[in-house]
This record gives sequence, C-alpha cells and structure tokens, in this order.
Amino acid sequence: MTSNPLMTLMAVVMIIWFGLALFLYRLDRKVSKIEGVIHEP
Amino acid sequence: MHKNYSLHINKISKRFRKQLLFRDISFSAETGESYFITGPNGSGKSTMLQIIAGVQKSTAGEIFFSRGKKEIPAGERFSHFGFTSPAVNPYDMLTAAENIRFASSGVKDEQIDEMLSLFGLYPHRSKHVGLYSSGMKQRVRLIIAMIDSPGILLLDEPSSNLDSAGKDILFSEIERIRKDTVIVIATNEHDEIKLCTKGIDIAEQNL
Amino acid sequence: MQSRIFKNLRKDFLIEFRNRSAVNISFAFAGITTLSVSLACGGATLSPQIHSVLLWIIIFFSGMSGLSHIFIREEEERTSLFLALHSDPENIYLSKLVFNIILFSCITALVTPLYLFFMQVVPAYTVYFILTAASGSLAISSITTILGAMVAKAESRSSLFTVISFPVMIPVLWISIKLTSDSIEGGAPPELRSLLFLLAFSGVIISVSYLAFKFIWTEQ
Amino acid sequence: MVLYRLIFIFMPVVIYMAFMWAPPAAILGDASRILYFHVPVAWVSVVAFIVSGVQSILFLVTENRRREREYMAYNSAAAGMVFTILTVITGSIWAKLSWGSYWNWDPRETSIVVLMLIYIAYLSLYSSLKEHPNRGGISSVYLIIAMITMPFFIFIIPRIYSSLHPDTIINQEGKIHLEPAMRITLFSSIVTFTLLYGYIYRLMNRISRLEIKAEEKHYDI
Repeated sequence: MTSNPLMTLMAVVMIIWFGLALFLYRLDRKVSKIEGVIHEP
Repeated sequence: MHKNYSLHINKISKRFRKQLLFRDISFSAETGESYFITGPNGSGKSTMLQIIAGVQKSTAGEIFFSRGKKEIPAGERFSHFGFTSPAVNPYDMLTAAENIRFASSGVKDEQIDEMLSLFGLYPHRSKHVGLYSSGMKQRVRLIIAMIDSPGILLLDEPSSNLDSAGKDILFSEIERIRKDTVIVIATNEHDEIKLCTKGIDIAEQNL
Repeated sequence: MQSRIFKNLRKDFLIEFRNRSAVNISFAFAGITTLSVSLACGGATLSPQIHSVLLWIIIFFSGMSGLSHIFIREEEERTSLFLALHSDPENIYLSKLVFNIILFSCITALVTPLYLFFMQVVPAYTVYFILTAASGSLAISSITTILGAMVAKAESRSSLFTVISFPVMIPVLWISIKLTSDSIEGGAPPELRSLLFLLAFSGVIISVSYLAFKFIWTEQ
Repeated sequence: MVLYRLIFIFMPVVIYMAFMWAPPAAILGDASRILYFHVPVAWVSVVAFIVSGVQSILFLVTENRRREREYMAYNSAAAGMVFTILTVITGSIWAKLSWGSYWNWDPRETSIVVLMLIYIAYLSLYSSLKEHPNRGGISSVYLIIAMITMPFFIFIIPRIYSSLHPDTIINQEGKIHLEPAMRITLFSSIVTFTLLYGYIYRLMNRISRLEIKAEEKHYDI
C-alpha cells in the first residue's frame, strides 16, 4: 500500500473528508435540535 | 383654502435590527386638528414622524393620506407635507434663501423674504447657513417646512434651540395655520402639547 | 421632474463651487499623478500598450479620488434627509449622475492632454483616441455614481470604494486600454464595435442604477 | 433533507473513482486527477454566485421574508467565496503541473479572479454596513450590478486573451481527451459537489432562520 503514492493521497483525502463529514453531520443534528426547541412551544 | 386632508396611521410597528421601538401605534388626524406624540427619549417619536414622512419604512402597519375622499399615492406625498426635525440639516454652503428655494416648489422670492423677515432672519439672508447659530438654523428648518403652506405639517421638536421670541413666532404661526392644516407634533414640551387638541404617549401604548 | 433635477444640479454646483477644496483636490490629484508618472518614466520610450495602461491607471485612480464625493458629502454634512424629503430618488440619481459625468469629463480632459504632452505621445488616430477617452470616462462615471451612493452609507468609505468599484470596472478598463493602445499605435483600423461596447455598458449600468437607486437611497 | 445527506455516501465513492477508477490522462498522467476536484469546485462557485444574485433580486422584489432573503443572499456568497478560493488554489496547482507556472492570466483564470474580487467586494461592503438598517438593500443592488457586468466579460475575453485552458466540459478538440470513465467520474463529482454546496447552504440558512427567530422572540414580547 505504501508503495503507491496515489493510494496514500487518496487515504489522506478520505480522512479529510470524513473529518469534514463528521463535523457537518454534528452541526446538522445540533441545528435540528435547536429548531425543535424554538419552533415547538 | 385647503381641501380636507386626513391622516390615518394603522398599527405601525418599528423594529431596528436588534430592538423593538414601538408596536401597533394607531391614530388619525384631520384638517383643523393638531396631534401631539409624546414619550420619553428613545421611545421613537422622531422615528414615528420620519415613517409618516416616508423617509423610513415601518416594520409593519400602514399609513394613509387622503385629500377629500381621494387617497394620495406614496410617490406624490412630497408636495403635500412639510416636515421638520433636528435631523434635517440645511446645506451649510448655501444661504438661507437658497436653501428655502431649493426645498420649495416654485415659491416667489417675495414670499421667501416675507417668511425670512417673519422669523427674524432677513438681516442674515445672504450669509451661509454654516455660519448660523443653532437657533437660527432651527428657524430655517421651520421656514423650510412651512414655506409651501402644506396640508400636513409634521414637526419634530419644533421649538428646540429656539429662544422665547422664536417660540412666540412659532406658536403664533401654528395658531394661524391650524384650521387649514393637519399638524402632528412630536415633543415633550408642555407649551407645545398645550397647543394640540389630542395626542398619544408612545411609551404607554407599548405596554 | 426636470425642474427638480435642475434644482438639485444647481445646488450641487453652487456648493461645490463655493467650497472648492474637494473638486480642487481631485483635479490636483489627477494632475500630480500624471506629472509624477511622466517624471518617473523620464523620457524612456514605452510601447503603446504601456502608455495606455499608465494613462488608464491614472484616470481610474483620479476617478476613485473624486467621484464618490458627491454622495459622501451629503452623508458627512448630514443633509441627506433634507435632500430625501424634497426629491424623488430617481431625480437625485439623475442629477448626481450628470454632476459626476461633467466632473469626470473635466478630469479626463485635463489628464489626457497633460499625459500626451509630457510623455510625448502622438496618437495615430486622433478622433478615435478622443472618442475612446470620452466613452471610457462616461462608463467609469456611470458606474461610480451608483457605487458612490452605496459607499456613502457604509463605514471606511474611501478604501471600500476602490475595493467595490474595481471588479465592476475591469471590463471597461480592459476595453479602454486596448482601444487606446490601438489608437496610439495605428495599424489596425479603428474598431467601432468596442466603442459601442463601452456605450452599451454605460447604458445598461445607468438604466439598472436608475431602477435600483431607490433601494439604496431609501430604507427597505 | 434526505437528498443532501446523500453526499455522505457519494463523496467517498467519488473520491475513490477519482483516484482509482478513472484512468490517468494521456499526457498529464496522474496529475490530471485534480480535474475531478477543480472543475466541480469552479462550477459550484459560479452556481453560488448565481444563487446569491437571484436571492438579491428576490429580496428587492418581494415584500415578505425580507430578512431571511438578506441572509440567504449573504450565505450563498460566503459559501461561494470559499469554493472560489479552492478553485483558484486547485487551478494554480494544475497550471503549474501542466503549463509550468502557477499563474499566467489565462481567460479562465482571469474570470475566476474577477469572480473572487466580486465576492471580496460584496463581503466587505456587507460587513462595513454592519448596523445600517438598509444593509440588505444596498448589498443586493451591488450583487445585481456585479452580475450584469458578467455578460460583458464574455464579449471581451476572447478579444484580449487567447486561451490555453482546455475545454474540459464540451471537449471537442481539447488537449485532454476524456474517456467515458473519466467523463462519468467528472460528472458524478460535479453532482456531488453541487449537493455538498446545497447541504452547506441549507445548513447556513437554517442557522440564519434560527437567528432571526431568536431575535424576534427576545425583543417582541
């Protein structure tokens, strides 16, 4: 695996993406939660 | 001389970005009536008047002007009202007469001179307004509002900075025109409130 | 309506004429920039393209220094409420536009001959050169009028004005630079389509600004 | 919306396709893989610009939901700015690899820079109008004016510069030949990035809506 630089690059990009995705997803959840609180009562 | 003007304010609210100024203010006034708006500093008296004059927009609510039975469309209101406020500043580099001519719609020079001498500015007519004292500037503002003898007169703190002679002139002028004009005054001065037939306290309406 | 525009114009000219400092400064700025550029170049022979780039950079920055003034003055002297009470937004826009066009034509008419004189440039097609300068400055003043109105309401005006005008002005500058270098160099016959482009551009900007000005001037 | 959540599946697939599945291009080799990120990002920056222009027009035309529209125009521009910066960075890396210099004022490069300048100008105008009650109106008019200068660039650019940039999307006599696999990868990448933009944009709008709601709740009692 280490022999192929393309593979390493892809792994790096994937890791960056997963970090970003996790962040976005958590933000999404949080906003949904607050929306629930604000719109409910 | 004028047809009957009337002014209806229907549930006006104003909110600046972060704060609510006033809410659901309604009143109406007709020719011959003079109306006062009072309230503590910062309660939105001036804003209210500027909304009526059409230079600011309300957050909600409507304003109707009508002359006789006919409603005046928003674009033509300029020619029907006079407005003064400490926020209206005449051009410093023009003389009083030039400022008044700029504001009026085709008034004769004699009429301007007459107004200037009525308010005691005739000796200073060729000086630039930038050299005037604040009381003199206030007189210029009043002339600008009244020169076209408008059907609706909106006065925001009309006697601010005026000396007692100036106040007398102002009050006698108001007395003179009050039966042909809708007058709305935003003020906290007792003398001015006494001039009016009815009015509201914005702050109380808010509660 | 027309009398209102004339009244506004008369007022603006009276004020600017009495308080000459602002106009004087923009003329002085234009003149001094031209002089310093020609001084720095010191008789070096430059290609027509460089000449036209230099000329239009001078014109651009002269415009930047002077053209937003007409609206900023109303805000700084707090007279904009007075103006708004007595004129429709459309009239205000048109009178300020005419003022700016006149002012900027004068600035261009000062800068261009000075530049030609000091740099010893003789354009091959004189009429073409003049037409380019005229329509380029028309386009610049039509853009800057509306942007000046915007910037007058904002903070940190003068630097912001350059920032927001530049991207909108790039097409005008490009075309004017190209046309000017053509007209200095000679060779290729004059390209009328590009001149028309400048006029069309000013026309579009002026008509959109005419429609949109009330959204800037009065609160929404 | 479920549609936007698809990016969580699509993006890894696209990354895999871009690096592993698509064959390397004929001349540029593996360096050409940056294409699958550069083109979609550029596409998104234009889309974001159009969206915020349309929101600005709607802001001026419609009467209701004014504040929301103001924020929506701003949000799209803010998102677009980030994508534009990414476009410039990926583009200049690619330019270095294929033409040998990071920057050479090619028409495409020029137009993305102009777009970036417009975004910068808009954002700085918006921020310096901080407390102005008419911030939405003024900044909307600016975006509209900036938008109407765009067609003029189409007229000028061919007159001023000749292009080095490959016509990647239409691709008739382009310098890079796109095989079907490459085309599929590029296309799905564009779709995914558009979805990503949509997702982020929606999230920003929801936060703005909450902000407006909170403000009204707090002050209207």
